[in-house]
Amino acid sequence: MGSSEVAVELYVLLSAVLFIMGAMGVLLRRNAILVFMSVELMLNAANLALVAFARQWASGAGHLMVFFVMTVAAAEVAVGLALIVAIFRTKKSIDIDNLHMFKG
Amino acid sequence: MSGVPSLSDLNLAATLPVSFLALYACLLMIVDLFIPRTRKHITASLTMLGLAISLVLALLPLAGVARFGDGERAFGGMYIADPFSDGVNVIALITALLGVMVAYNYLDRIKRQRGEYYYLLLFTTLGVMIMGAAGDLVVVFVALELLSIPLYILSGFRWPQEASEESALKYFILGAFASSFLVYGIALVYGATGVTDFEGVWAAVEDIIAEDASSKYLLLVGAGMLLVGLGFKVAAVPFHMWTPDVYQGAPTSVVAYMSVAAKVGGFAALVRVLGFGMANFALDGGLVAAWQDTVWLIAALTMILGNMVAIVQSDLKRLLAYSSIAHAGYMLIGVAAAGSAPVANEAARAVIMYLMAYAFTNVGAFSVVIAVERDDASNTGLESMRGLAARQPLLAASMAVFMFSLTGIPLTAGFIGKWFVFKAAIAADLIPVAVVGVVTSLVSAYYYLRIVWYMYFEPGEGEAHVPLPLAWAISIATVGTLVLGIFPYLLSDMTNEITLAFGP
Amino acid sequence: MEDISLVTVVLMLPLVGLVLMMLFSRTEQAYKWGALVTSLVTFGASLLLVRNFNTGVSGLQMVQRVDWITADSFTIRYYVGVDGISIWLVLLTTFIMPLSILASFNPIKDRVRLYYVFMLLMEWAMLGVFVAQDLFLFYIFWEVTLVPMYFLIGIWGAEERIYAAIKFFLYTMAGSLLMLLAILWLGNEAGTFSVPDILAKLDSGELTFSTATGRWLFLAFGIAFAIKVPMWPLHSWLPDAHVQAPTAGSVILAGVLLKMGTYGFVRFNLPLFPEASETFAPYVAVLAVIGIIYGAWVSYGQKDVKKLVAYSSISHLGFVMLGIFALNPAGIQGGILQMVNHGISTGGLFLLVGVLYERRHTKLMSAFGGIWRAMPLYSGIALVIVLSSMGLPGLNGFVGEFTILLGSAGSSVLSWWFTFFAAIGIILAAVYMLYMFNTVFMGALDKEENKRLPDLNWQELWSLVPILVMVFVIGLQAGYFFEFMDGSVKDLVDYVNGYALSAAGH
Amino acid sequence: MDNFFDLVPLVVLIPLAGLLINLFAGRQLGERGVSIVAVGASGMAFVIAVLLWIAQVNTGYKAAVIDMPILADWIVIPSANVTIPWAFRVDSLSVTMMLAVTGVGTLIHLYAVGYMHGDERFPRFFVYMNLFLVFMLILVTGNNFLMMFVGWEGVGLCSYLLIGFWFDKPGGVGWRNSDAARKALIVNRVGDFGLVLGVLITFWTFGTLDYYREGEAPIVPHAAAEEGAPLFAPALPAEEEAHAISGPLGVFNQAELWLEKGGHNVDFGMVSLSFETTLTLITLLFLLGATGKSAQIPLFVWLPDAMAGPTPVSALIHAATMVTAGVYMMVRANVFYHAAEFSSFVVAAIGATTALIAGFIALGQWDIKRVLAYSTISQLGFMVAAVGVGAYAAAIFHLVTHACFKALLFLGSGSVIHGMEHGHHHATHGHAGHADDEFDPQDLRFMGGLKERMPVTYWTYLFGTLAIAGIIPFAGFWSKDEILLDSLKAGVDKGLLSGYVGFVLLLTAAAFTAFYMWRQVSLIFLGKPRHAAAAHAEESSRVMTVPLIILAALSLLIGFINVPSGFPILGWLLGEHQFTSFLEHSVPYAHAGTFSFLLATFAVLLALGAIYLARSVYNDRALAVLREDPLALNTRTQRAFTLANAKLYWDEFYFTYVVYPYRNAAYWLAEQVDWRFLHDYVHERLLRDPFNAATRALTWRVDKQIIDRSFDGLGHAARRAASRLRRIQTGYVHIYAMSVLFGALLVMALILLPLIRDWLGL
Repeated sequence: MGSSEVAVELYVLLSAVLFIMGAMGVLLRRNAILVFMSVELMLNAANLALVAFARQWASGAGHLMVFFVMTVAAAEVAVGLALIVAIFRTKKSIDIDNLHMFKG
Repeated sequence: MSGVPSLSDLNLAATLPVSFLALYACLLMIVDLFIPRTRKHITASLTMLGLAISLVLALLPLAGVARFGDGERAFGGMYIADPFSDGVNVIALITALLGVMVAYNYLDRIKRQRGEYYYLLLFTTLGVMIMGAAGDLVVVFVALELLSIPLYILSGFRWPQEASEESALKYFILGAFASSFLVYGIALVYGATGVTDFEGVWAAVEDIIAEDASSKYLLLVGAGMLLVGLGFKVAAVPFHMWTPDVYQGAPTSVVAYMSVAAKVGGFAALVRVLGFGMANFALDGGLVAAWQDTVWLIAALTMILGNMVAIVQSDLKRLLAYSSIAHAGYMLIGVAAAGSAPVANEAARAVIMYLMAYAFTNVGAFSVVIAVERDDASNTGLESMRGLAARQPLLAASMAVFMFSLTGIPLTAGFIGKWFVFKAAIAADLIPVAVVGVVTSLVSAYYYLRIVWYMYFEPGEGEAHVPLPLAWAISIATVGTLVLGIFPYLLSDMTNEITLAFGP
Repeated sequence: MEDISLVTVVLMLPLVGLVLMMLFSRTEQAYKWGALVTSLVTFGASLLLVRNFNTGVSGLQMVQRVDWITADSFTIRYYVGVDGISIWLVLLTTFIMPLSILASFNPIKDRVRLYYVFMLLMEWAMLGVFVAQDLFLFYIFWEVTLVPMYFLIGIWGAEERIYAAIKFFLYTMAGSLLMLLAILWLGNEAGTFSVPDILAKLDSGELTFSTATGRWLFLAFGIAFAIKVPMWPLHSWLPDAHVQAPTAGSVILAGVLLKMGTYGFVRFNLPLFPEASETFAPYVAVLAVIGIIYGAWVSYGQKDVKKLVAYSSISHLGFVMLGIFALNPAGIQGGILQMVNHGISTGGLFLLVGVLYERRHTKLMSAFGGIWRAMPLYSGIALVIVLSSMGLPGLNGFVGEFTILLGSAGSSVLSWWFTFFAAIGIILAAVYMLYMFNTVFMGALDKEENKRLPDLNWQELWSLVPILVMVFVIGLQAGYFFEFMDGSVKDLVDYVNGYALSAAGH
Repeated sequence: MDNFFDLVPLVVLIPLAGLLINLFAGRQLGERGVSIVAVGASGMAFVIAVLLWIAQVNTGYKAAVIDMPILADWIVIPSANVTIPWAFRVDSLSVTMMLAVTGVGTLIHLYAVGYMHGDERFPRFFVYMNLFLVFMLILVTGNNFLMMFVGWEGVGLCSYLLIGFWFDKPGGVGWRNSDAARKALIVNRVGDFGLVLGVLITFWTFGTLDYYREGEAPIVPHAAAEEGAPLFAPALPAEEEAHAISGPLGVFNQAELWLEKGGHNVDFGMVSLSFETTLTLITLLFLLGATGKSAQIPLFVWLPDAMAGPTPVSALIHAATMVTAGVYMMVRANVFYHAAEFSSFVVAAIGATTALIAGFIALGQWDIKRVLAYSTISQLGFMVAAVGVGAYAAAIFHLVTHACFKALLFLGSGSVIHGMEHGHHHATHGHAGHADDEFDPQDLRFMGGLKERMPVTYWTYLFGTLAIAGIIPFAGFWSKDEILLDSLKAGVDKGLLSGYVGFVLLLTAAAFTAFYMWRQVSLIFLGKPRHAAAAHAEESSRVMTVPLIILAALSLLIGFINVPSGFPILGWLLGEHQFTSFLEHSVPYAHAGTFSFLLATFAVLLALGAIYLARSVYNDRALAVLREDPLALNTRTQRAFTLANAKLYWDEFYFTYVVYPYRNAAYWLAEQVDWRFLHDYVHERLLRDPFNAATRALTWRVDKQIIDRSFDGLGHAARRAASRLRRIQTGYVHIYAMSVLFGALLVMALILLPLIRDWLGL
């Protein structure tokens, strides 16, 4: 058996870091595509955590979930890109800071 | 996991309304290809047909006529077909029906008469229904996305109109952001318990608390993140900010539908996940306090902010957006109450009744907005209500009914909803939040009444066009609002059946 | 399903009439007369109520009790009935409505149909408040009364109508929401919302709550009612609503709506929270007496007839509250009768003001003077009604006030100072009433526009004559009216005092 | 004969019928018809009163309680043991009052027919007059205090209506009339306040308000004592005894028994008093009522203004009948007053003082009716004082005689005014253009020498004057003499201070009376006319003079019904104190007055002296050119006269310290406290603004608009810099995402709170 067993905690820690990075990305990025990528990053952070736990519990549920997440993420990408394209057509810009038609 | 489960083990029959509608939606998607642009009313009516059939299927068990399949579990416990899910189904389907009705002419007016609209709407509805029947966190996630993604598209359905696109993109980005919280929450819960199905979670939580394992931190943080993800869907403060913008930008027919549908789904899941997946924190006073307090504090915040901010709104759609935020607060009271084991079922019923009432009333209110809105999406200001009573007495009357219902004046559904929710809160000994509830509904009276007074007490040019389907939708909503208000037992007798398949 | 009780019939008649009207006609005339006939029929039915009333029975009569909402943790019923406490208030309602409808024939010119729809809704809701025996049902009617009145004030009111309508709605609702919580709490504890059942459970000790809780609940109910009454200092909505409302609106407000508050105290606060009632009686009485004197004093300072009358209500209802919280039979019965009297007299006064307003479109007293010479018939009637509201012996007002004072003087919870100061109210009543009568009706007829004022037309006359009759009937034969209340009130008082004794025992 | 008693309701119902007829058919009937109905009603009432009197005599002065037909009991509250019936009481006292009221009433009705001739509201006038009779008769015939109160307030109302009868007289007179009317009613209300409280206490003391129950005779302790008969006193345990007493008996006999028993405590509500204290309280409160109705200090101020009403009204209501209600009430309650020493003292003091002060003020009045008004107050003072010293019979006796001669005087003055107006009319039209505005037909200064013009009026007026002055053998002499004597006796025998004081004050008052009455006579009738009007005045019509003559005769003769015992000849001729013994059957403490030759002569001489003095002051020379009153011209009497003329500034006092403060306070309360503060300030500042503030606070957000606006001002470079700053985060999406993140953190914090707490070991 592999000699070097990396403790689950580390994977979880990593995933947390990734998740937070993703969140920061969403907060700081202006380009819709990049913001969107950051969201994907967050999802994958979750995936990492899931896989890690699945490993820990030695149960399939985690993996199952991961597959679903990936699929859904794909779907989201499709829709998301479509929207971005559409908005680029009209506004000639995908800077989300320009989404400000509405005044509180 | 002994061998591959046979088809019969899946107990498909129990999922009849959902599985039927799913199938129907897919078929419709194909059929629609062969329906010419000019005849989309066929698609619309087919959609309504499907919804109607599925509604009947959903009603049969609830009315105690027939319960399909054996037992309440399907797909090995992933899907739970208990009266609660039946209730959710009914609400979701009725909302969808109304949604289609209000949409048809509106799409013509905005030159966007497309078949996609209808089957996307069907898919969303499916998402809602499945969310109410979820027996596993995985299903919750999938259903949530099934509910959300079509809504993203529908919000942008009015492209290339900028407002619509903006709202779509906003909704999409933030939605995705929020759901990633949900996923991460699921991951953590899974990490803590090693399972994703509620029953398992419930059992595991017991042990965790029993031996006070350190994994309870994971569990709690996970629960919190679930709350974030779902709270976003139902527009609870502080996850509500997207609501007014999206509601204002999206096509009104979409808003009319999603303002209800999203909430139905969100609350169904909340009740399932928090009310039951987590309610057994009751085993430990400190912990149950922890999350129940969190929920009712959020509820209080939501009610206060939603109502107070609604007062200063000058645009009907924004005003209704904030009002819908406020109502999310009232329903959260029910969710919080569901956390106290003894009143769990009562609270669940309360939430269902509130959702039912809210469905009729809110769709109705938005339909009136559709009626006064001009084709260029203008004239949705409060001003558009001035003198409406003189020109459109019936329309004004039903708007008045909706407003009183949202205020919670007796003889309307809104009052019944509030009554049951507050009752549950008091039964669960959550008196402070009940107090906040009544006080804020007094506040809400102010801006709802203002609409009434614009319509009735002031002269004005309020004009509106009410095509037949819309008229039908409005009258159904009105009648529903009043009937639920005057004969609440029609609903309460059904909801009395509602007990969750498992729970504390 | 048992057979329909007469109470239900009376309660539902306005709705039936309303539906028939809406089904079979669109013309304004039809709505006018339809509303009038409906209200008259309702009045007739309520007379049957009196005929079938068994004065020997102290409990509820002609009860109808149907389960309405049954949850596993509680039951809500359609539960109606009358007893000595409510019967006359039901009669008052059915009596006032035809008059105010008749009085609206001329003044209401626009959106006529809507107007009469709301009038009938109003009647229905008010009747409901007086007959409902289930807290849920009561609350429904209680809140629903707001809606038609909101429209009546808002649509057909005077200049400040919108402000007044909103203020009326919000202030009253503010009170009733607290009551809602209290109701829910009670119902949650008792598992039922039907008052008689709750009382039974309290009696049998099946349901108990601490003294403190009792007091909190008393306050929650009490504030709702006190705002409605309105008790000083919660009255600031009243002048707006009364003055801005159309004539019929003011008549209904003063005539019936305010009584809902005082009735609530008798029906709910006293029996449900006897301990709290006894504890709070002196404090309530203080406010009541302040109200009596303050109301009288302030009305004397008014320049607007309608406002003067409005403030006089505060004074009169102060008497009612004093009587109720004397917590003895004389006081409470006097209080109930005084509710009716005030409904009749002040209702009449508002009708009178309406007559003037119709003719001159001003309510300023300075605009009139010497009217008696121009409109002798009108002024003659006005004189009688003013006197009855002043409490002239032999007219209705006196009997109520005297009985109330009798009660408060003999009360075992109120010091005799209350009686003393309340009696001062009798002097002050004369002061402001005569001030009004002298400035408007007496003096020289020196204003040109007043010289040719037409006297009463038939609608006005016939909306006033019944009031006149009742003024004398009650004034001369109060015994007949007390006879109906006696049993129920006696039980109530025995119950409250009995509780106090047992409390003292513990 | 008993069944005559059943007629008593008619005494009320007939005038009622009369007024209803005139109310609904007055216009059609015309003056003639109206007068026939009204006078007829009053006359028939009188006839019935006579029948009742006969019945009294023939049944041995048996009292009877007759229930009102048609109506059931008035106020009945079984659970509170309240029963207040509509029941009449026929006994010597009520019959006396009925006779006085209806008798004088009828005459005045008759007179009014002539006096009101041609008034546009002729019918209404008689409606009011009959209405007054109705209430007055209810007042005197009712068998319980509350019924008396009905009449009490009712007559007040009638007086209000009749004072304000000419409410629309042009030139602001109308205003004055209606204000006088209002003043009368409100001042009376102050008295009623006392009366009501008194009635309340009475009820809680005795459990009933009936004077006596059916078939119950007044218990007369001293009489019983004389006969040595044991007083009805059931020897039972306190509980049952109380029941035995309060059960069947009316208030007065209960009072007797409780007093006899002694040591009885009255406790109702939260108070517990000794029975005696309670009686004192009740009687004092009743006194307050009496001071209102019977125009005593401190509430007499309304009566002079009440003269604004037509003269017959002044005669009937404000002289003969209504104002005596207070006296009647106190005599009715003689059992109470007899027991309540202190109250009696207060009563006597108030009565005597009023008599004196009013008499003094009358000295300085110019208005013929005002003089009479103050004289009325003064005479009422005599009666009240009589009650105070326990001379109840004398009080009623004086009430009756006063009714006659004061009615006579008022009607006489009315006839004078009529004559003056007629004369003024004649004069102004005689020589055109000669119309002086300051002419006032009621002002003594414009009169003089009417003796020749109006002989009948003169002679009858003279009779009235002599009667009120107390010159033997006129009616006034007998009654006034009895009062004086009784008060003196009260002083001597019982050693009551009130007796002496009362005696002195009353004697002075008597002297004043004689003086101002003769002053009036001189100013009106003697000397030469001082004004064209007086010169052209004419005697009034028959319908007015006939009542004058009848009343004159009465004022001469009525006194003989009660000749004091021990009066030479007459006593033997007419029987001694007939009236008193008649009254005694219903007024236990009415005791006969004996006769003191010394006092009588002294009193008469005093009166004659006063008249002589008056005559010498207002001699022909003075009368010939009268611009100012001789007393005013004389330095020694000047100040006194001005005081009297200014009515001792009594009204001014009330206005400064009661009326204006109350009114201003009302405006202040209405505008400042109620509207500015409760209505506006509380609503807007305390409720609305904080709410709006909260709303604004919540709706605050990092608003792009704000940022943009802040940039618009800046230069290009600054703009770029700012946009770099903006990159950090602005724009909705960022903020929204931010809020989601913060929300998440918040949730975490909340949900972990307890754990953190445990962890920190808190």
